[in-house]
Amino acid sequence: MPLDLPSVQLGGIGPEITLTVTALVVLVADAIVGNRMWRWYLAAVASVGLVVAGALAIAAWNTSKLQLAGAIANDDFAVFVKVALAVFGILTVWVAREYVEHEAIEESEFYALVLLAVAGMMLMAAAADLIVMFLALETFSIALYVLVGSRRRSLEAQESAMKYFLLGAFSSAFFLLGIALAYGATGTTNLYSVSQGVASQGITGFLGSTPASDLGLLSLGAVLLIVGLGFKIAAVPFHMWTPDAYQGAPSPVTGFMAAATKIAAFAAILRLFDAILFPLRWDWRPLVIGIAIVTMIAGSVAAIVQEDVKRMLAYSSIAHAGFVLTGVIAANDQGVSGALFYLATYGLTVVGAFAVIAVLAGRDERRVRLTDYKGLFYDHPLLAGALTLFMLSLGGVPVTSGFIGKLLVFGAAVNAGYAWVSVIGVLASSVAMFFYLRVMVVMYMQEGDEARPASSVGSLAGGVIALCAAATVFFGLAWGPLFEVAQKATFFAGG
Amino acid sequence: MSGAVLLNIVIFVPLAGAILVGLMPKNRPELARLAALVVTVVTFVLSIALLVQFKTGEAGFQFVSHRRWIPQFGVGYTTGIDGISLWMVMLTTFLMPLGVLASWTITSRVKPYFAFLLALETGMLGVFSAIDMFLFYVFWEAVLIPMYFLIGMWGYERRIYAAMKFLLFTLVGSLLMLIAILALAFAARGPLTFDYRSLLSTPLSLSTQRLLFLGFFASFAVKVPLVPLHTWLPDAHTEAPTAGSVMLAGVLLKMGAYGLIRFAIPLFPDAAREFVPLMMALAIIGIVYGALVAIVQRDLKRLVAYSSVAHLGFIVLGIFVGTIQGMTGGILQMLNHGLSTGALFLLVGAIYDRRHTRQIAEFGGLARSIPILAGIFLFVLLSSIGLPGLNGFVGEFLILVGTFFRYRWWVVPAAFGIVLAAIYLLWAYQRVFQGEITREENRTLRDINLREVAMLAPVVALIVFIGVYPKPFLDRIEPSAARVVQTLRHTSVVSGSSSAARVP
Amino acid sequence: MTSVAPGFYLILAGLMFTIGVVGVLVRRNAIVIFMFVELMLNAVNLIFVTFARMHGTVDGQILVFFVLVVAAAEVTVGLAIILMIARRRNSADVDGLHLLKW
Amino acid sequence: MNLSVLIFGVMFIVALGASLAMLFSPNAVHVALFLVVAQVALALAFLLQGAYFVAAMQIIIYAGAIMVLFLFVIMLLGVDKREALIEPLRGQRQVAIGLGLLLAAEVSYSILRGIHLAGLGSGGSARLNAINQNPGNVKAIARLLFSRYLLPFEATSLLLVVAIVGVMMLARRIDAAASLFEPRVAESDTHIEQEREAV
Amino acid sequence: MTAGATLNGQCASCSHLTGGMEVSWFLNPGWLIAFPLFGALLLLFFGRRIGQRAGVFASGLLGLSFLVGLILFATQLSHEGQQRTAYVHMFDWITVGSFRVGADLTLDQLSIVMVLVVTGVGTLIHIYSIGYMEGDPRYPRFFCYLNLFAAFMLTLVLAGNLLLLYVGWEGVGLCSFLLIGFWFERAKASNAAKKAFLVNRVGDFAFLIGIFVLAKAASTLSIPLINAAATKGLLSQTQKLFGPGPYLPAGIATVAALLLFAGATGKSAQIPLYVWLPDAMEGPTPVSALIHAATMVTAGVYMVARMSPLFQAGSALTVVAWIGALTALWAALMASFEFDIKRVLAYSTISQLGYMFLANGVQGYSAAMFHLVTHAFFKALMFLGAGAVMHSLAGETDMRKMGGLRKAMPITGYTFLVGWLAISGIFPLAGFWSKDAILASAWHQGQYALWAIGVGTALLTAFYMSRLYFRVFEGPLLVPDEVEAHNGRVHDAPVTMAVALVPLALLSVVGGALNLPGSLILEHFLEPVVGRSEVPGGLTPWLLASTALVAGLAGIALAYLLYVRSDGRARRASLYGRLKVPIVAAANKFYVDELYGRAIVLPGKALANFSAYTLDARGIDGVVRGTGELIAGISERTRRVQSGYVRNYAATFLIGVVILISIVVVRLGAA
Repeated sequence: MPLDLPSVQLGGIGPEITLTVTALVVLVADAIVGNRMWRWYLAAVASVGLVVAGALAIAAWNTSKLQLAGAIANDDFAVFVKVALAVFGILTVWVAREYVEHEAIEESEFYALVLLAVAGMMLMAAAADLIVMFLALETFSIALYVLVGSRRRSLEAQESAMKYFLLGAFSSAFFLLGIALAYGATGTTNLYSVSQGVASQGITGFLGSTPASDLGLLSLGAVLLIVGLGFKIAAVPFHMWTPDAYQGAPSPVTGFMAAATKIAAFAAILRLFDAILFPLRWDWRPLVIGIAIVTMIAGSVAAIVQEDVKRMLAYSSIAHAGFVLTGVIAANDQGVSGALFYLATYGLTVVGAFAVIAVLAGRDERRVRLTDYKGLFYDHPLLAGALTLFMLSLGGVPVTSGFIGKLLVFGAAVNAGYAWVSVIGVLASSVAMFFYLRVMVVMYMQEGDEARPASSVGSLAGGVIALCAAATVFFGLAWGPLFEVAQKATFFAGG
Repeated sequence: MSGAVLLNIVIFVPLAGAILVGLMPKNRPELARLAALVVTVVTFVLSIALLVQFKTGEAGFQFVSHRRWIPQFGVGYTTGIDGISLWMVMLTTFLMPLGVLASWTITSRVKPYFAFLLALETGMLGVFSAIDMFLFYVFWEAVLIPMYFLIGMWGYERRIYAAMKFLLFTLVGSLLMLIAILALAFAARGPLTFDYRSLLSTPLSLSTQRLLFLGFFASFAVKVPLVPLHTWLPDAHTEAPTAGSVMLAGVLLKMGAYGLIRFAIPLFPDAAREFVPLMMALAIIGIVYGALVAIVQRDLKRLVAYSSVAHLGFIVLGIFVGTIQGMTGGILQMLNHGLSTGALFLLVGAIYDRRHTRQIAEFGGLARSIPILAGIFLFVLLSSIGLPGLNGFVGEFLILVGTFFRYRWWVVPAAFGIVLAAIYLLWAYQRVFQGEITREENRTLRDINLREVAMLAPVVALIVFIGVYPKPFLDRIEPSAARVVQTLRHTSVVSGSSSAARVP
Repeated sequence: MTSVAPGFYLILAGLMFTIGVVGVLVRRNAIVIFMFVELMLNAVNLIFVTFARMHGTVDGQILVFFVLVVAAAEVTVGLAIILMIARRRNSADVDGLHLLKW
Repeated sequence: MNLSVLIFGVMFIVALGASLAMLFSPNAVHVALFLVVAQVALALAFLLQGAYFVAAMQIIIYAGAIMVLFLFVIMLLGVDKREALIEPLRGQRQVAIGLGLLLAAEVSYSILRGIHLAGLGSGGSARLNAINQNPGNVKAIARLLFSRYLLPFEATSLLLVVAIVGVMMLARRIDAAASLFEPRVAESDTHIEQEREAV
Repeated sequence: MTAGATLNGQCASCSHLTGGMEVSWFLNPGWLIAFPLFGALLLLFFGRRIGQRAGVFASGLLGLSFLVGLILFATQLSHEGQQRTAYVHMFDWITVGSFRVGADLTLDQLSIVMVLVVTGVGTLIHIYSIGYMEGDPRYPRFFCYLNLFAAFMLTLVLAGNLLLLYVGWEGVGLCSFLLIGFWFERAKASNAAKKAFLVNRVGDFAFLIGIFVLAKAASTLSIPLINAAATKGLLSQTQKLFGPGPYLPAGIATVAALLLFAGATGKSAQIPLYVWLPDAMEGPTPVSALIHAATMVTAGVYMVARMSPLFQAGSALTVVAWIGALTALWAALMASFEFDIKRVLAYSTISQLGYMFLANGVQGYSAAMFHLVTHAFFKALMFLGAGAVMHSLAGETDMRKMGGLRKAMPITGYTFLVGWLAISGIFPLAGFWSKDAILASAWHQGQYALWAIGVGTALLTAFYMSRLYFRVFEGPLLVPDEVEAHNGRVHDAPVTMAVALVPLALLSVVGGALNLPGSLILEHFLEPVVGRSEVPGGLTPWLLASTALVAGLAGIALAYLLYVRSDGRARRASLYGRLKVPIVAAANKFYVDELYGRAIVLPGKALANFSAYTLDARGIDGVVRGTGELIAGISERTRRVQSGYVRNYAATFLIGVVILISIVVVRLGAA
C-alpha cells in the first residue's frame, strides 16, 4: 500500500513559508552582516518578506479552496485576515525600528519573532483543522511570550511575560481538551469534515429531533474551544492576563498584540462558529452573548480608573473584544464582515496609538502614565492630534474608522434581532468614551508640570503614526471599498 | 450657482476655513482671528443667497444634492433644506460671526480655538442639511468634538468636568439613536438605504415604532434638553467660553428640537402620537422647573442656562401639540431663542470680560457704569421674557395659542412660565444692574466697545424685526411645519399584517 | 484485547486534568505550576488515545504526537522565561511577582 | 477479572496517585519525579489501548527529554528549596479545590453522558486492533501523518523554529551595564515604591 | 409705517369690517403712534447729543400727536354718528394657518377720547417734566421713556385686535417698569419697578389666556368681530338667532371676559393686584401723574368699555362692578391713614379706578369714560402739585412735616385746591358730574348696595383728600428740617411746571361740561360704540346728586373737624383710642403685602430653592453624578480583582470555565 501523499500545493501556505524563510534570512543576515550595513536593512528585509507574504495571500483571493488534505481553507476570509496581518506586521516592524535600538532589544530576533508570529497567525486564519489551529495558536503564542518579555532590562516586562506564558499554557490545555472532546464527538478534528460529519451522519437530524443531544461532547468541546480562543481575544473572564501583559510588553509589541492577536483569534472564532457551531447556534449564542456583555462592560468600566496609558488601552482592548463579539453573535454574513472590518480598522488604530505611546515613552518606557501626557498638545501638536484621532476612533466617533466598525457590528446584531445587546454595547462604549476623553483632557486641557524632554519621533515610527491616522480617517469616510471586500470575505463552506 | 451646490459650499466653507486657520503661523493670532471672521461672514453672505433662492410656500426639500458615498451600505451624501432647516442654517451662519467677534478676547491658543469653532459650524450646518440619516448622524456626532474642546480648553474653572459631562451625556443619547437608525434602515423594505425620504414611508408596527421613537428621543431629549436629562446643560453653558455658550444655546440645543421635528415625529407618527401627553408633560415640567431653578441661581451665566431649559420646554410643547400654530411657533421660537439667549450669553461674556466673575452677588448697579450694555441686556431680556413686539412673544404666543387650540388646560402652567421668566430675569437684572454700586471694581468699567456693538447690533435688529414683522419667517416655515403636523394628527396607514410581515 | 471500558480511561483523564488545574492554582513555584500544565496536557493525551480507540482510528494517536511537540516547544520557552526571572529574583515563586496589577 | 483489567487498575491507581502526590509534595524535584511516574503510567494506558507508537513517544520524549529539562532547570535554581505549603492568597485554595471538584464532576459527567448520547461504544476497539494488525500501528500513523496530517506536521517545524528563536533571544545576555544577576535595583525599586504608594 | 396703510376693507383679518371713515396716508391714526415712537427711538440713540433739548423735543412730538388727534377728532365729527369709525390694516403680523392677526388700528369715538386724553394730558406732563427733571443725569432717557410710553399707550388705545392691544398693554407696563425704576440706584425704586412688572405679568397671564379663549372660541382676535360674536351669542340665547360668522356662547364669553378683567385688575390696580401701585410712587412724580394716574392705569377701564359687548354677553359685569366698588372703598380706607403724600394720591387713584370699574360694571360705560377723563385732569393736577411741593421741599413726601404751603407756593396751592374740590365731588367741578354719573348708573341698574358703597367712598374720598389738603396747604407754615437746615426758601412751581398745572386746573373746573346732564355730549358721542345708558328721569337724578354732594361735604367737614380745628388732635387721639385695631390695620395697608409675601413669595422662593439646590443639584444631578461615581467605584473595585497574582488570574479563568461548563451541564441534565 503506497503512501498516499496529498498533492502538496505549497502555494496554499506560501505566505507562511515566505515569512518563515524571511525570519531565517533576517537572523542569518544579522549574524553574517552584523552592523556594517545600512541601519534599516533588517527592517527592510522583514518588510519585504511581509509585503511578499501579503501579496501571495492576495493572490489567493477569490480562489476559495481547501488545501493540503483539507487542513487549511484558503478562502477569501483567510485572505482578508492574512493581508491585515501582513500590514500589522509591517507597521510593527517599522514602529519597532527605533524602539529596539534604545531598548537594547536584539533587532534581528525581534523581527524574526514578529515574522514568525505573523506566520502563525496567518496559519490560524486559514486553519481548517483544529489541530492546525492549535499549532498555529501555539506558534504565535510562544513568539508573543518571548516578545512580551523582550525588554529584558525591565522586571515588569519579565513579569508580564511570565504571567502571559503561564496563563497561556493553562488556557492552551483547556483549548486542547476542547479539541479532544470535539474529536471524541465527531472522530475528526477537521472543521469542515466535522460539519460535514454532522450533516452526513445524520447527527444534525438527530440533534434536531432531540435538542439536548448536541449538548454532549461537542458542545462541551465547543465551550472549551471558546474558552481557549476567548483567552486570546481577551474576553472576560479569560482576560486577566491582558492588562499585565499589555502593560509590561514593549509598546510596539503591545500594539501588535492588540491588533494582530485579536484579528487572528477572532478569525479562528468566526471560522469555528461558522463551520461547526452555526448549525448549533441556539446552543452557543446565549453563552457568547453573556461573554460579550460581560466583556464590554467589564472592559469599559475597569479602564476608567487606570492611570497607565498602556494598561488603560489594554482594558479598552478587552472592551473592543466584547464589541466584536456583538458582531459574532449576529451569526450571519453581516456580522462576519462587520467583525472583519472592525478588527482590521481597530488594528490600524491601535497600532498607531501604541506607536505614539512607544515614541513618547522614551527609554525604558518611563513615561507611560497619563500624567506624563499633560499638555502634550502644546509640545507635540501632531502627536497629540494623532493620538486624539486614535482615541476618537477607539471611542467610535464618526469620521473615524472605529465608528464604522461599531456601526457594522452593532448593525449586524440589530438586524439579527439582538438590538438589546447592541444597546448594552453602546452604553458600554459611552462609558468607555470617558477614558478616551480623559486622554484628551490630559493632552489638551492640562498644562504640563515640568519641561517634557523632547521626544524624538523617528521617521519610520512617525510614518506609521501618520499612516495609521490617515487610515483611521480614510476608513471612517470612504469605508465603502474595505467594507465591500469584507463582505466578500465570507467563508469557503460557511453559512 | 445652483442652490444645491451653494448649500454644500455653505456647509464646507467653514471647514476649509478651519483647515486654513490651522495652517496659519502660530505667532500671528490676529491673522487667525481675522480669517475666522472673514470665513464666517462669507458663509453668512452665502447663506443669504440661499435664503434669496429659497422658494417660499414649498413644503419639501429644496437644493437637494445627492452623491453616492458608500453604496455598499446604502449610504449617500444627500443634502437639502426645507423651511424648517432653512432657518436653522440661517441662525447658525448668523450667530457664527458674532461668536467669532465675541472670541476676540481669547488670547491663548488662538489658532486651535478658531479652527474648532469653524469646524463646529460645518458640523452644525451639516446636521441641519443632511437628508441621509447616516450623514446626519455623522454630523450630529461631529459637532460634539469641537464643542468638547472648546469647553474643555477655553472654558472656566470647572471646564473639564463640564466638557466631559456634556460629551458623555450627549453621546449616550446619540448612540441609542444610532441603534434606532440602524434598526429603522434594516426594517425598511427594499435595498438598504439611509435616505430620510425613503425611510419616511417605512411601515412599522406600533411596538417597533415605540422603541425606535424612544431611541431617537433619547438623543434629542438630551440635546434639547428635557428635564430630567438637562443637568449637563447648566454646567456646559456656564463653563464654556462665550462663543461656546452662544453656539450651545443658540444652535446645539436646536439640533435636539430639530431632530424631534425632522425625524422622531415623521418617522414614527403613531408612536409620536401616543407619546404626545408624555412629551407635553415633560415640556411643561421643563418650563416651570427650569424657571424655578433659574430664579435662585447665583451665577448669572447659569441662570441664563437654566432659562434655556424653560425656553426649550416651550419649543417642545409647540412641536408636540399638533397644531400648525404650535409647530410654526415652536420653530420660530427655536430661532428666537437662538437670538435672544445667544445675545444674553454674549452680554454675560462681555460683562465677564470686564469683571472676570459671573457671580451675581459681585455685581450691582452696573447700569450706572455700563449703561449701554445694561440697556441692551434689558432689551434682550425683554425679548427673552416674551414682551410683545419683540421676537420672543411671537413664538411663545403661537406655541401657547396652538396648545390652547387642542389642549385647553395644559396651557395654564405653560403660560405661567412667562410669569416665572419675568421673575427670574428681572430679579437678576435688578441685582446686577440696579441699586447702588457696591463694589469699587464695578465703578470704572468700560462701556460697550465697537466690536461689541458690531456683535450685538445685528441681534437687536433681528429681535425687533421678527417681533414686528415675522411674516417672512412664518411664511417659509409654515408649509414644512404643516407636513409634520399632518403626520402628528392623522393615523398612518400601517396595517397589522404588513407590520407583522416584517417581524423576523 | 482489553475489556476495560473507555469510560474509565476518560474518567482517569478527567481526574488528572482536574488535578493539573488544581495544581496550577495552588502551587507557587513557577516550575511546579508549569509541570501541572504538563499534567493537564498528558491527561488530554489520554483522552485522545481513548477516543482513537473508540473511533477505531489512529487519528487520535497522531494528535498526541502533536501535543508532544507543542509541549516540548512550550517547555523550552517557558523554562527560559522562568529561568530569566528566577535568576534575577533568585526565586521561582510566582507570588513574588506582582508589580503589574490593578 | 482478566489481566488487562488488573493492569488497568494498577495503572489507574499509580497515575492518579502520582498526580495527587505531585499536588502534595513540597519539593519541586519530587513533583517532577511524580510526574514522570504518572507519565509512565499513562504510557501504560496507551499501550493498553493499542497506541504502541505513542506510548513509546510518551516515554522517550516526555519522560525522557522534557522532564529532564525540567529537572535540569530545577537543579539550576537549587534542589533543596521547599515550597512553603501555606497559601498567602485568600480564598485561592478553597476556590481551587471547590472548583476543581466541580470541574472534575462536570467533565466526567458530561463526557460519559456525551459518549452515551453520541452512541460511541467500544466497537472501535476492534477496528483499531485490525489496523494495528495490518498495516501496523507505526505504519498507520506514518501514513496518516504524511498525508492527512501533513500540514500540521509541517507546522510543527514552524513551532520549533519559533521556540528556538525565542529561547535564543531570551538566553542572550543583556548588553551594556546590566547583568543578569544584578538587577537594575534602582529602577525596579522605584517602581516598587510607586506601587506601594499606590496601595 | 403708514406706507403699508391701506384703505379699510382690504386686509385679510378685517375684510368684512367697514367703518364709515376713510383714512389716507396723512389722515391716519398711525401717525399718533409714529410721532412719539420716532421721538423715543431718536432719544434712545442720540439722547446724549440732543441733551437738554430732549424735553422740548419730546413734548413737541407728543404735541404733534395731540394735534393729529384733534384733526382726526374733527374729521370724525364731520361724519355721521355711525360713520365715525376707521379701520386701518397696516400689515400682517402673525399669520399661521387659520390664525391671522394683523397690525390693525381702530379709530372710533371711544378711542379718540382716550387719544385726546393721552396726548393732551401727556403733552402737559411732558412739559411739566422739562422743569421737574432738570439736571437729572439721565434727562434725555427720561423723555425717551415718556415718549415710548405714549407710543405704547396709543397702540393700546387704537388697537384693532386684542393681540395688538396686548402689545400696548405690556408695552406700557414695560415703560411703567422703566420709569418707576428710573432712579434705579434706589433699592426701593428698583424693587417697586420689579414689583409693578411682575404683578402686572400675573394679570397679563390671565389676559393672555383670555386671548386664547377668544382665539379659539371666536376664531378671531379682532375686537369688533369678537364684540359682534358676543352680541350674537347673547341674542342667540333669547332669540335663537344664528347668523353668519362666529358667535360666542355666554359661558365662554363670561370666562373670556373675566380673564381679560383679571388682566385689567393688574393694569388698573384693582383687588387683588393693586399692591404695586402705591409702591410705584417711587418713580418721578410726572410719571406718577401720567402713567399711574391719568393714562396707563385707566387702560383696564378703557379695555372693559372697549370690549363691553363681550362683558355684557355673560355675567362678567357683576364681578367687574363688585371688584370696582370694593376696591374703591378699600383703597379709600387705606388712603385715609396714609401719611405719604404721593401714596395718598396713589390710593386715591386706585379708589377712583374702582369707581370707573363700578361704572363699567353697571353698564355705565360712558360714565366710566367720563370719570376717566375728569379723573385724568384732577388727579394729574394733584400729582403734579404734589410734585411741585416735593420739588420745593427737597423731595419730602411725608405730609406730617408740611403745612401751610398754600401761602408759600400759591400757584400750586390754589391749583391743588381745585383738584381737591374736584375729586371731593363738589359742585360744579368736574368730579362732581362724573362721580354723579357713575352713582346714577349704579342706582338705575338697581344696584343699591353698589350705590351705597359708592356714596360711602365719596365721603371717604372727600375726607382723605381734605386731610391731605389741610395738612399740607393750610395751617401754619411747616417745612421739613432739611429744607430749613439748607436755609432754602420754599419756592413755587417754576414756569414749565405751572404751565401744566394751570390748564389742568381749568380743565378740572370745566371738565364737567363734557357731559352735563342736560347735554350729555360725551355720552351721545360714545353711544354708537358702547351703547346708550339709560339715565334715570324725574327727580331721582337730583336726589342722587345731592346725596353725593352731601357725602362729599360731610367728608370735608369731618376732615375739618379733625385736622383744622384746634381740638382736632385730641379728637384724633380719642378716635384712635376707640378704633385702634382697624386704624392700625388700615395704616398698615391691611397687611396685604405681608400676606402676599407669606403666602406667595416665601413659599415660591422656598420652592425655587428646593428645586435648584435640593432637587436639581442633589437629586437629578446627584443621580447623574452618582451614576458616574458608581461606575468609577465599580471600576475601583474591579481593578482590585486584578490583584497582580497570576494564580488569582488562573482562578478567575477557572471560574469562567466552570460557569460555562455548568451551563452546558445543566442543560445536558435537563435534556
